[in-house]
Amino acid sequence: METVSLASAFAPHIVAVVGVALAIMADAFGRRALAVFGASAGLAGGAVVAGIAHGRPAAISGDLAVSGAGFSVVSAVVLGLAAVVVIGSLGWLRSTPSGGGLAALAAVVAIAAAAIAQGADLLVLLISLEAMAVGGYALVWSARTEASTEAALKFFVQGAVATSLFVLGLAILFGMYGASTSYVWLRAGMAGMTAPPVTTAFVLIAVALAYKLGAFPFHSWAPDAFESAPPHASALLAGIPKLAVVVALMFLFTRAVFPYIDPTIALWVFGALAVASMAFGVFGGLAQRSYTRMLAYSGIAQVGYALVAPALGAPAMMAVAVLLIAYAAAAAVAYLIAGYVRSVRPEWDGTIAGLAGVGRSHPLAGAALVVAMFSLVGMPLTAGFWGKFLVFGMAVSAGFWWLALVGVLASVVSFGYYGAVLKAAYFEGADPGGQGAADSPAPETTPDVPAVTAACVLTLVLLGIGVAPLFIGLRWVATLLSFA
Amino acid sequence: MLAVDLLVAVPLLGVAAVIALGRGSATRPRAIALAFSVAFTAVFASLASAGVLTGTAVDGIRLAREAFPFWTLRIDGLSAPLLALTAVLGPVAVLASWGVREKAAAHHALLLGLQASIAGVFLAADVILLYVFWEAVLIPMYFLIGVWGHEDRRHAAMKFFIYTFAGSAFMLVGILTAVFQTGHTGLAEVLDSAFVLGQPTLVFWLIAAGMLVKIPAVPVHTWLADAHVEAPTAGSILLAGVLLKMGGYGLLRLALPIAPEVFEAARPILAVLGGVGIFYGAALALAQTDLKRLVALSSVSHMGFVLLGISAGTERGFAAAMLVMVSHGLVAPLLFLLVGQLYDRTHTRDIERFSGMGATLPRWATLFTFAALASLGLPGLSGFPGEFLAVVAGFGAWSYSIVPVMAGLVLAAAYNLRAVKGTLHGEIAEEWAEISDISAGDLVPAVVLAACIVALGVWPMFVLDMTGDALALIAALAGGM
Amino acid sequence: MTGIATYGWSVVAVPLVIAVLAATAGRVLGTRVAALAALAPAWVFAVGVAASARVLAGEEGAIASGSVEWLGAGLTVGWAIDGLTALMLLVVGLVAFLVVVFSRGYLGPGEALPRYFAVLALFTGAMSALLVADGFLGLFIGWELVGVCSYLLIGYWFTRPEASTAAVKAFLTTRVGDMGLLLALALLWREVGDLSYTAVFAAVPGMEASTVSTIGLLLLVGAVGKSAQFPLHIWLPDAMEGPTPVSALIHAATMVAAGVFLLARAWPVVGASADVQTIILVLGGFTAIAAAGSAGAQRDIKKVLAYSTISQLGFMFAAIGAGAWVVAMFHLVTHAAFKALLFLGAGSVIHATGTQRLDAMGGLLKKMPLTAGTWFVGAAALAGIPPLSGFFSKDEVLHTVVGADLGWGVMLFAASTLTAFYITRTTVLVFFGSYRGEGVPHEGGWDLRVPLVVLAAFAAALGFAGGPIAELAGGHHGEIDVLVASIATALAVLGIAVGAVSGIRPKQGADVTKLAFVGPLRWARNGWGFDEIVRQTVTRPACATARVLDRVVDRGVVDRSVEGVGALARLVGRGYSALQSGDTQWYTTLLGAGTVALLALVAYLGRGV
Amino acid sequence: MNLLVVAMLLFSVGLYGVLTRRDLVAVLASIEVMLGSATLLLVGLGATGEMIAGTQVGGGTVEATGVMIIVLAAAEAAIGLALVVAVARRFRTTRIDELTGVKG
Repeated sequence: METVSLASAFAPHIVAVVGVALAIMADAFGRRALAVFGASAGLAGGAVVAGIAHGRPAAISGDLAVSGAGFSVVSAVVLGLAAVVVIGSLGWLRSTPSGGGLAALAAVVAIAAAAIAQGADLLVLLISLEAMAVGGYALVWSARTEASTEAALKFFVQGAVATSLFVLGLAILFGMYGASTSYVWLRAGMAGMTAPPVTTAFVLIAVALAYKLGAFPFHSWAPDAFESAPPHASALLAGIPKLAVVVALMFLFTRAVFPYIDPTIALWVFGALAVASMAFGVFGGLAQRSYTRMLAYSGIAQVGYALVAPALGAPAMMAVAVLLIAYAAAAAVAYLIAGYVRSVRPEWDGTIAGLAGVGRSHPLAGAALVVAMFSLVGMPLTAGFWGKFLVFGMAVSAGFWWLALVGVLASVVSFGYYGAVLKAAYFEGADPGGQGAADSPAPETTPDVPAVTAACVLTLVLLGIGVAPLFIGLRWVATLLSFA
Repeated sequence: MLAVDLLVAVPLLGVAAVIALGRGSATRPRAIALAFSVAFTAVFASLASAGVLTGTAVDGIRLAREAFPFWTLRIDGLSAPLLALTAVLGPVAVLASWGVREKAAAHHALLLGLQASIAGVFLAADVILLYVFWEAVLIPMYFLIGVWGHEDRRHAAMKFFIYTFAGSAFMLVGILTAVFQTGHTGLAEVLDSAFVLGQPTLVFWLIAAGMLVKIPAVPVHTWLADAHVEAPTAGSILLAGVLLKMGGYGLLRLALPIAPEVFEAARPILAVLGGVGIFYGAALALAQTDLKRLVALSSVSHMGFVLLGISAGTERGFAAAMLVMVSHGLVAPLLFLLVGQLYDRTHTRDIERFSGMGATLPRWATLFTFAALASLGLPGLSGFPGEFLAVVAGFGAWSYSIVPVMAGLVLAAAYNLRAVKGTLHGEIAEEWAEISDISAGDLVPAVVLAACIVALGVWPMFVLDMTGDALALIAALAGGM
Repeated sequence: MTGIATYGWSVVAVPLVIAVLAATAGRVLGTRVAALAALAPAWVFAVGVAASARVLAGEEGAIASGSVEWLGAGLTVGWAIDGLTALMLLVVGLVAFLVVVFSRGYLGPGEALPRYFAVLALFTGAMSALLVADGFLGLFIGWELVGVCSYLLIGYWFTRPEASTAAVKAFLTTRVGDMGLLLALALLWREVGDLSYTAVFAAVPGMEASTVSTIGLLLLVGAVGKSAQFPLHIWLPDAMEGPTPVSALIHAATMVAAGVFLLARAWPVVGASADVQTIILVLGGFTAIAAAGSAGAQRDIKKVLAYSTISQLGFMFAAIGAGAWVVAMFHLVTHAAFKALLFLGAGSVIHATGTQRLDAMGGLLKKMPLTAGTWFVGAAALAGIPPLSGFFSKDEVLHTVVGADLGWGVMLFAASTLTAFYITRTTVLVFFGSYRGEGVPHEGGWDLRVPLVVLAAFAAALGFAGGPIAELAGGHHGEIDVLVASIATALAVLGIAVGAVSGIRPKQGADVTKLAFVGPLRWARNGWGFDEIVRQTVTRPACATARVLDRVVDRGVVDRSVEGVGALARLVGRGYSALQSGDTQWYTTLLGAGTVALLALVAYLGRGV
Repeated sequence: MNLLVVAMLLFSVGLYGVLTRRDLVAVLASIEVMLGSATLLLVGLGATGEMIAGTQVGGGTVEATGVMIIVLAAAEAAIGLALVVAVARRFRTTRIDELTGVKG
């Protein structure tokens, strides 16, 4: 790998941080909308800067960060998605007391996620994870309800334990093998050893990252957090961190630090987590009545699909990036729609059944919901298909057809709950003729236009990624998301 | 030729047109949809000049392979009859839903979308594209059943989707294996290098599983009855008419050529599935009191002939399968159309409640009798050539083992005539004495289908001319003759 | 004129076109639709005449033919006219023409005439297709089509539940036989690779004996179904629910004779197996006597004729079984004439009295002399009274059967006696004594009378045409066997005498239920109870099986297990959901336990290192 | 090796505390113990030179890392306490086992 300057590697983050600073200042003057725009603009600017860097081959800067190629693309996607979600939360943030600060916080979470995706040093990774986690606790809490307070606390307690495990793993590696926490040095220090301390550290760090992903059995915080957090916050927290963490995990485990470890260990550890997460997520999702809680469970299953990739090794990195980009966008749409429905139907109890007739009364939101749900299922014509196609394709080409089969069948089961959403939105509900009229008398509510707009923008992205490859192949994916 | 691509593009343009121009109107969407579905038929007819009707393969416009690797469309003898079927059923489905006024734009947009996807399935010459269209079919069907269906439509829509999606899941893994092990996605390339497959048996059965669910073979058929019963008429028409054909088509197009030696070993299993389907489906149909369910289950029986024909492993058997598919693609839609028209007038499908409708609805009764006779395989109508050929080919392959199939044929006569007897015959029911016979508008789609049924029955070579070369190639692969 | 035989395919095409015209334009034509429909059999008859003339003029083999590939390589459909076909075309054309004429008067203007006549024309075309086919495939197509015409016409008065049931029964029963024929075709295709008669017959000598026997047996199954032979005869008595002219045409003269025609046509196959012939003889002989017995016990004029038809077809089968298919064809022709005559006569009576019940008739001799006169001709012909046609043909049948198997010959003599008995009994009940019905019966219009007269002429005279008929059929006409003829005639007279006595009704008030023969009589009337046996052993179990498959297997097991998987998934989900107790420390424990589990897994995997 | 044992013991004690102590503040303290034990291990390993491989590049890297982690732990404690305060205000309790409102 070549080297480029550290400043260049962190340029997107620096641009985004400027936006955060702007947001905090604007918030201080009570200009919430400006704060939101500032944070969003900073993120968008960071995304653009990161996007520009994608043409460069991957390069390690000062042993701390990796940038260029797919790493920069993932950063760009993380920041760009966050920009859309933040601007899509405008309606909610304007009406929330500390809205400007929350916008800044959301931006911090995104920046931390981008840093995670680009980290090449355990300490950088740890600090980014912490920053993201702290922002996450606060965002969950920001709903200011009993549930969100409770969920935030639980999130925190488990998060702290996971962090401890990470630190323990770091200590073992650093203390025993490295002269530094940077991947480059660690790998040199270990020099291909598979001694028990190495594998122990492997497991500890894997668990910490799996916790962030919400993989079974480290998932317990996720349903509580995503259900109780404001939907706009969940839109940010559900997908973007997963994308970043999985890229970090792939880089760390399959290329940078543990590439020499016995592949069967990676296969079994991640394969077991993958299958367990799929099984838990899809079946757990079936039992849910709350829409956002169902999405949280389904997220566990999605993590299961993603964890197939590290079980397969480095070649699957591109595939899993596609999978999680699609997931992050679709999950953002799904949660944003929840925010939108809450604004137009204040009486909504948050259940899936409560979505009855939404597709008819609010066609735009309905359409976004349709695309998001089909993308989450992995139906062709949406982005979700290509993610699963590539990941399971990698599994098959590595000979693990049964892993692919489990994954695909889990997708089938997942339609049980994703389809239930569509069923509620389109098949249920009062007579379609009177629905629109009966729904309108709710004068004090204003529809969350930014949320539905953002959802639609992301929907178009999902469709675009879904359809474009049919015409132009997956070549562009391969070039964009090469991590070499 | 551009026309090949237009077969997918025209209905998609129709979707856009219906949404753009038809929103908010109850009647405009159907006119637009009819125009576009007729345009589809016209495009297909224009392909006749390229020799499609005599089995010439025609490629879609060749885009730069480098830039457009998946977009490969091709008509050949195997797909041409099924596309012809789609071309006939498109306008029929639109006409059958002429009375849909509730959210008409969405309904017709979905119909056209369904048509585009189905055409795509039959046209795709790339396995990934094939799979994409294959799954895309589910989406409009899901909504058609779920939104415009009958009482239990929600459950039926979910069941339909999950069940057939589960079938496709196996198929996807099979396709993934083929793609990632051969390193190609183009159908021809994949098949050419299929010998590299490490586990051909696995690949075959994974792919075949998807097909068998779609056909559907017993015992994975139970999605069908619910979906058919609850679907709106147009949905049933396309479901029975072309969706089920995807299974038989897929077996011949993909499963067999990708692993011919596995197919050879699998033939007895396919034969048993087909034979059981023929008998079991017919027996179930005999026991139904719901007219629509009866027709739905008769599909299981008819599609059993497809499996039986394919299981023979010979060109003749494959020809039988194709003939049965095309025929069933005309007869079942006609029956569903008629049952739908009856339901529109009586709001029931219960055979026990009907009596003497032959006197009340003479025009409808004539058509229904006609359709029932076509369904039981009367010579001169489209059902006979295929079933006859299937029996001949099946006997050639399996000898006297196919005698149970004969029982299925007798049962076919029994359930069809029972349906006729139950609804049309007997003393005139006072309950329905006042209802009006079908209108001229109702007649149009029915007569179109009836004409096709007669035409195919009188001259089955219409299909065989198309399929000849393509089937000979497949049969050569299968080692038959 | 004889050139029209060159366009043999037209015997199919012309009636089909007429059928379509009648169906579509029938409403406009009114009663004139009958005239349109009459063109169909007229054309068939014309072609038959032309072809017969050419055959009788000495042309050998098929005088004209053509074929086209219809179902892929080798599976052709074609037509060919030879003497046998020409003979049958004559029969079909003539009887159908007369039936159309008769129907014009029989069915009032209020009836659904377009439907009726369209199907009649369709039947003519289908029957012709069966006859002119040059191979088994074409024959099968016509075979099925005549079956469906029969179905449609039996169920003509579909608002009557009995008619509808009878129609379905007829179709299903014959369909069972058709499956045998279909299987024969499949077997022939496998063995020969060609279904045309010439190819098949050429291949027969090279086949294994068992294969030939199998093919013959399967063909026989088809013939038994169509020609209402035991055990597939049960549909024919019920088929009398159809309009009487239809019974005359389809269920007496033509369609039911198709089985005989098939066996005659396929003689090179059937005749190549002695076993098959023996079976045919046994079936035919048994059917002949059993049905004749039943006919004697009927109370419905059409049922008498229906059982009589079954019985007479049995005679023909017996003849074929005895190896004399030419004789069978001779009897087929004469039977077509006199049985069509009897049916039309019955139709005339029914038209006049409005009933089919024999006990509501009587004394019609004076009221309907023409009908009575022609009926007597038909009845005498059936009974085998010289010099009427039935005498000659039956004599030949008896002669050949006696020659082949004396036992069955004796049985046929008995059947022949019974025949004379039941037809005399019926005649007496209908035409003699006093009128027991309602209204004032009288002769119908010209359209009812003319066919009777024409048929009576044929029924009387056809016996002397044995030579040409045999020549057309492709065989030789035998001499009268004086001994057999004498015995048969004597027995016929005996039968007539007994029948005449039995036809005289017991005095009013006599308690007939006490009589010893009432029980067996009822047994005989119900077709020896065979119908009930079939219902109990086939129909009911089949329906019950279907119900069980539907309710228990399909909904109960297959579908329930599908739905069960869904329910199970939900249950599992609920169990998982219960893991989420809300207790943070439990969550954290899970986290810790997961970590330990993974550490243990890794330690286990790394144990070898 | 003693160092490793001590660190693991401490870590286990902390984990045990997190899993069993009902009071939130005690749980927080236990978390600090876990983080502390990890830091101890890190610094200890660096200081005692129990490294198996690798070379010491410039002194103080390990210590610097240790300090970073301690700062991190402090930040962790800060937000933790803030959450505990919020919980205490809203639920009028600091018992962790009474916070089971969200589940399923």
